[in-house]
Amino acid sequence: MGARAPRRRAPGDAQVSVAGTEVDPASPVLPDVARAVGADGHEVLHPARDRYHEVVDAHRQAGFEMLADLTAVDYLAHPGRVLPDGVAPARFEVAAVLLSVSGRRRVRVRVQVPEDDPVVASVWDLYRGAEAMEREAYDMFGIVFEGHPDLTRILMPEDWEGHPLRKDFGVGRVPVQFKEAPGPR
Amino acid sequence: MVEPQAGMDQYLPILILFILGILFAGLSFVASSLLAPRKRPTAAKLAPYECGIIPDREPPQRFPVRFYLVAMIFIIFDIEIVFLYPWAVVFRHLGAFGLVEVLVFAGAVFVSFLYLVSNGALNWGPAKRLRLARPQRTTESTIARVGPEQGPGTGRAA
Amino acid sequence: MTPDSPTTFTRETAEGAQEMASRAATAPAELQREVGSVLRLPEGTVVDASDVDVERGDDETMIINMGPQHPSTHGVLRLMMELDGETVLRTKPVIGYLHTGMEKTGEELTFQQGATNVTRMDYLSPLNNELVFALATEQLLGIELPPRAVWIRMLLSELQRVSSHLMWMATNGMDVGSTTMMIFGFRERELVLAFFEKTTGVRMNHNFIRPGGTAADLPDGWEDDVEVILDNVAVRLDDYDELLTGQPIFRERMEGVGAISAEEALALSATGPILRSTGVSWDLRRAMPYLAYDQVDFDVIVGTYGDNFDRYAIRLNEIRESVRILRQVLERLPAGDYRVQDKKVTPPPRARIDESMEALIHHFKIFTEGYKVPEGEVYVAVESPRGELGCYLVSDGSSKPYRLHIRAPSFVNLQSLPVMMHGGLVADAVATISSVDPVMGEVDR
Amino acid sequence: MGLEDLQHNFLTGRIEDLVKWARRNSVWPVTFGLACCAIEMMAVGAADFDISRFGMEVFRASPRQADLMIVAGRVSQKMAPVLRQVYDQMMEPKWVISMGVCASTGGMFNNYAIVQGVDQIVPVDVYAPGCPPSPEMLLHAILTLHEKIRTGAITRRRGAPAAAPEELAGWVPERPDAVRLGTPK
Repeated sequence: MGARAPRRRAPGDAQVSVAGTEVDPASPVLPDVARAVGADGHEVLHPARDRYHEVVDAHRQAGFEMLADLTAVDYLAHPGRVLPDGVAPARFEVAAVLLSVSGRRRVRVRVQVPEDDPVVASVWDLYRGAEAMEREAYDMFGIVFEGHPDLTRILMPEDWEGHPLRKDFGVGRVPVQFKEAPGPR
Repeated sequence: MVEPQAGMDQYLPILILFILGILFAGLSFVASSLLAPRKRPTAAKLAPYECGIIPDREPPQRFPVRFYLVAMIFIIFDIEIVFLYPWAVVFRHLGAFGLVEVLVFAGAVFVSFLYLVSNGALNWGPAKRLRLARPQRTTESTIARVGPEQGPGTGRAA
Repeated sequence: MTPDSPTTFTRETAEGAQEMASRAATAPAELQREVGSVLRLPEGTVVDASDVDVERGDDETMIINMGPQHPSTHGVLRLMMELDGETVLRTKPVIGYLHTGMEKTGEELTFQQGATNVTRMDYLSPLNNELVFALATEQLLGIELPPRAVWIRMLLSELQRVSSHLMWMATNGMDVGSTTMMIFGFRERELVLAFFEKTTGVRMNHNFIRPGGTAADLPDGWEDDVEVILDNVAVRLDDYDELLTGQPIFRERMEGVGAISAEEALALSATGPILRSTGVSWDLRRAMPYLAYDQVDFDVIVGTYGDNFDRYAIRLNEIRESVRILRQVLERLPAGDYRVQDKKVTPPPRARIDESMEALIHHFKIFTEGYKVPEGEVYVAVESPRGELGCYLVSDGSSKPYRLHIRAPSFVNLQSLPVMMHGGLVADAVATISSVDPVMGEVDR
Repeated sequence: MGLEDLQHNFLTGRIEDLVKWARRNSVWPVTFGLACCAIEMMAVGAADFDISRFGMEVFRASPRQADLMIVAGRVSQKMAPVLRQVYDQMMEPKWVISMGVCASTGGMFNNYAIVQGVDQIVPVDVYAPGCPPSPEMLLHAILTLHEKIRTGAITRRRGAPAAAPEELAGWVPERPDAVRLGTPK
C-alpha cells in the first residue's frame, strides 16, 4: 500500500572508524604544500588551487571525518597578510576547516583564488556537508565551485545583483536623519 | 403509552422544524451581506494561502486514493446513523427485540469496518520507519553516559 | 484577476533556481541526490538513474511549501516538500528569509562593539555567541584571562544551555501536541531569564561576555539565585520525563522517526545532539576543552538509534548534566577580578575616570576608536546547545575585524533534514524539524 | 430617577461601541515571529506574562482567522513580499503592531539586507520599542492598540483611501509599487 521505499543503499564503505580503535591521523605527507601554524595552534595548509581537492581528499583518507567549516575571505582592502613563502597572495581566499573526530584535531586549508577567474574545485563529492557552505560562499563572494550539484544563491533573493560580502560592495546604509551619523554612506 | 395524535397533525413538529431551518439559513445570508464590511475581495484574498508564498503552479487535480478511502469509511457510518434515527423513535415499543435487532445491524456494519482496516485503509504509516526491537524505551535506556575516562569517538552505546 | 491584483508580487516571492523543480524538470542525477537515497557513493560504482523510483508521473505528486510563515518551522524556514499523499518524497530547504547581513555589519563595528552584533545571531543562546567571539579575539590578542572571568563565563554559558534546552523542550512538546509542556518549559525558562536580567541587565541579547572578560561582576547574592534555579529545574525535569516519555502518542511520533546513521551525520557535518544521537560521542566540551571544562566533571550523553526520541532523551539529560556542572561551578568559582587588567583592552572602572587622567584617556580611546588587534586569522569553536559554534576571525591590525564568519551549527544541521525526513509522513516532518532545533537567526546570519 | 442617572450599560450602549468592545477583547494575532522578538512574543503567550487575560492567547497560524499581525523581528529583503502577501490575505478589520526596533526602523542593522522599517510595506498601528521589547513592553503596546480600537473609528481609517488622514496619506504608501528596494550601490 505505502509508497515503495527506494532501496536505502548503505552510503559507501565508511571511512570512519567510529567505534573501536582510535585512529591517530598523522597528517598525510604532502610534498610541495606550504604549511604553517595558525594563531590558534591548528595546522594551516596553503595548497595551490589545482591541488586543493587532492589535499582535502588526502586528509579525508587520513581520518579527518568531518568538514567543520568552509568559508571565503575577500582580501581586497587588506594591508598585507603573512603567508608562507612561495604562496602568491590573490584577492579571494577559501578557508576549509577539517576536523578529525577520532584524532581530536583540526586542520585549516587555505587556498588562494584570483580575482579574474574566481573558480575553485568543489569538495562536495568528498564531504556532503559542503553543499550549503559552498552555496553561501558563492552567494556572498561570487566564487564558483566546480562540481557543485546546484550552485545557486542561498541567502539573498534570487534576483539580487552583486555579492554582498565583497569589500567593494557598499554596506547599503540608509542615511539616518541626524547629520553626523558615523560610518560610510 | 402516549396516544399518537390523529391524522396529519402528528407531522406538525417536523413542519415547524423545516420552516425554522429555512428561516435560519436565509437570515444568516441576509445578515452577513448587510453587516459585513463592504470590501471587494482582492486577488491576494482569493489566492490560496501557501505560507506567505504566492503559488505559481496550479494545485494538483489528482489526489491520492487514500483520502477518498477515509470519505468512504465515513459514509458507511453515516448511513448506519441514518437507520438509527427511525429505530430510536420507536425503540420503546420494540423492547428487547429492538435491542437485539439493532445490535445485529451494528455488528454487520462493524464487520465491514474491520475488513477495511485489515486491508490497510487507515494505514498511512510512513514508508521509512525504524522498527525498534525494544518496545519500552525510557530516557535512560536509550542513551549512554560517556565519562571523562573514555576518549571521544569510542563511546558506542549498547 | 481584478485590476487591484498586485501583479508585481507574483514574481517576487518566487525564488527561481533556489526552489524545487518538478520531477520532469530535474535531471536524474539531481533527482537522485535530492531523494537522498544515495548519500556518498563508494568509489568506482556507477549509479544508473533507473535505480531511483522516478517512474512517478508529475501529476501524482504534489509540491507544497511548508513556508516561511508556518507555526512549526521554528522561524522563517521554508521547506519545499514533494508529497505522495502524506508521504514525503523529497525536501529542499529554502533559507535566507531572515538574512540580516550580520557578517557585513560585523566588519563595520569595532571589537568592543562586536558582541552586540554577534549576540543576535542565535537568539536562544546569545551568551554562547558572545563567548566564541570573545575567545577568538582573545586568542588573536594573545591575552590570558583571570580565573574568575573564565568561571563566570562557564557559569553563564551553562545556564544558557539550560534555558535553550528548556525552550526546545517547550516548542518540541507544542509541535508534538502537548501544550502543557509549552507552559512548563517557559515557566522554568523565566527563572533563568530573571537571573540573567539581574546579572546582565537584560533578558536576551546581553552583550555581557566581551573580549577581555565580562562587562561586570556577578551581583552579590547570586549564589542563592542560582541555587533556587538548580533545585527547581532538577525537580521539574522528572515531571517532564513523567509527562512525556510514557505517553503513547509522544512515543509514536518520536520513536523511529527521523533516523540518521553515524556515517550520514558525519558526512553531512552535523554536530551536537544530532551527531551524538547516532552514537558518536563528540562534545567539544570534552574533546577540545575550552574555558575550564577539563576541571569540571560531567558526562557526555550519547544516543543509540539516531532518531527523534534519542535526541529528546539527549537534550533532557544534557540539562541534568548542565545542572551538575553548575553545582560544581557554584562551589569552585574563584575570587579575583572579573576581567583582564590590561589597560589597552578593558576600559577602566567608571570611578577611576574622575581621578586619573590616564584612565580617562584609555576610556576615551577604547570607546571611540577601539583597541588594535594584531593581524592574523583564527578559528575557535565552542559547544553551543545545537552543535559546534565556530568563529573564523581575520584581523588586519586595525580596531575592526576584517572578516567575521560564524560557523552556525543550525545552518549545517539543516542539511541533514532532507535525509531524515525522506520517506516519513508530513506529521513526522514536523517532529523532525523540531528535533533538529534550527534557530533561523544563526542559519541566515 | 431622571435620565441623567441612567448608567451606561448594555441597553444604552450604541451598536458601534458594542462592536468595538467585542473586537477589542478578542483580537487574535497571526503567528509572524521572525527573530529574537518572536521568543519574547512566545514568552508573552506563556504562563508568566499571560496574554490570554486579554483574549489573545490564540495565535492563529493562517491569516484568514487573524485580526492582528505582530511583526516580531527584523524583516529581510527576501521576507518583505511574503509579509505583504500575508498582510493582504488577512481579513478586515486588521491591525499591525511593529514589535522591536528592527521592525520599526531597521534597528542596529542599517545595511543592505534589512528593510529599514516595516511601515514601508504595511501600514503600522502601534510601534513597540526595545530590542527585544520586554514582555511588559509588548503588553503595553497591545493595551495601546486596544485603546485605539475602543476609541478609534469603527471602519478602519484605511477603508476608503479618501478617508486616510491628510498628513499620513502622502508619507505612508498604501500600495507600494515595488516592495523590494533596489540594490544600493
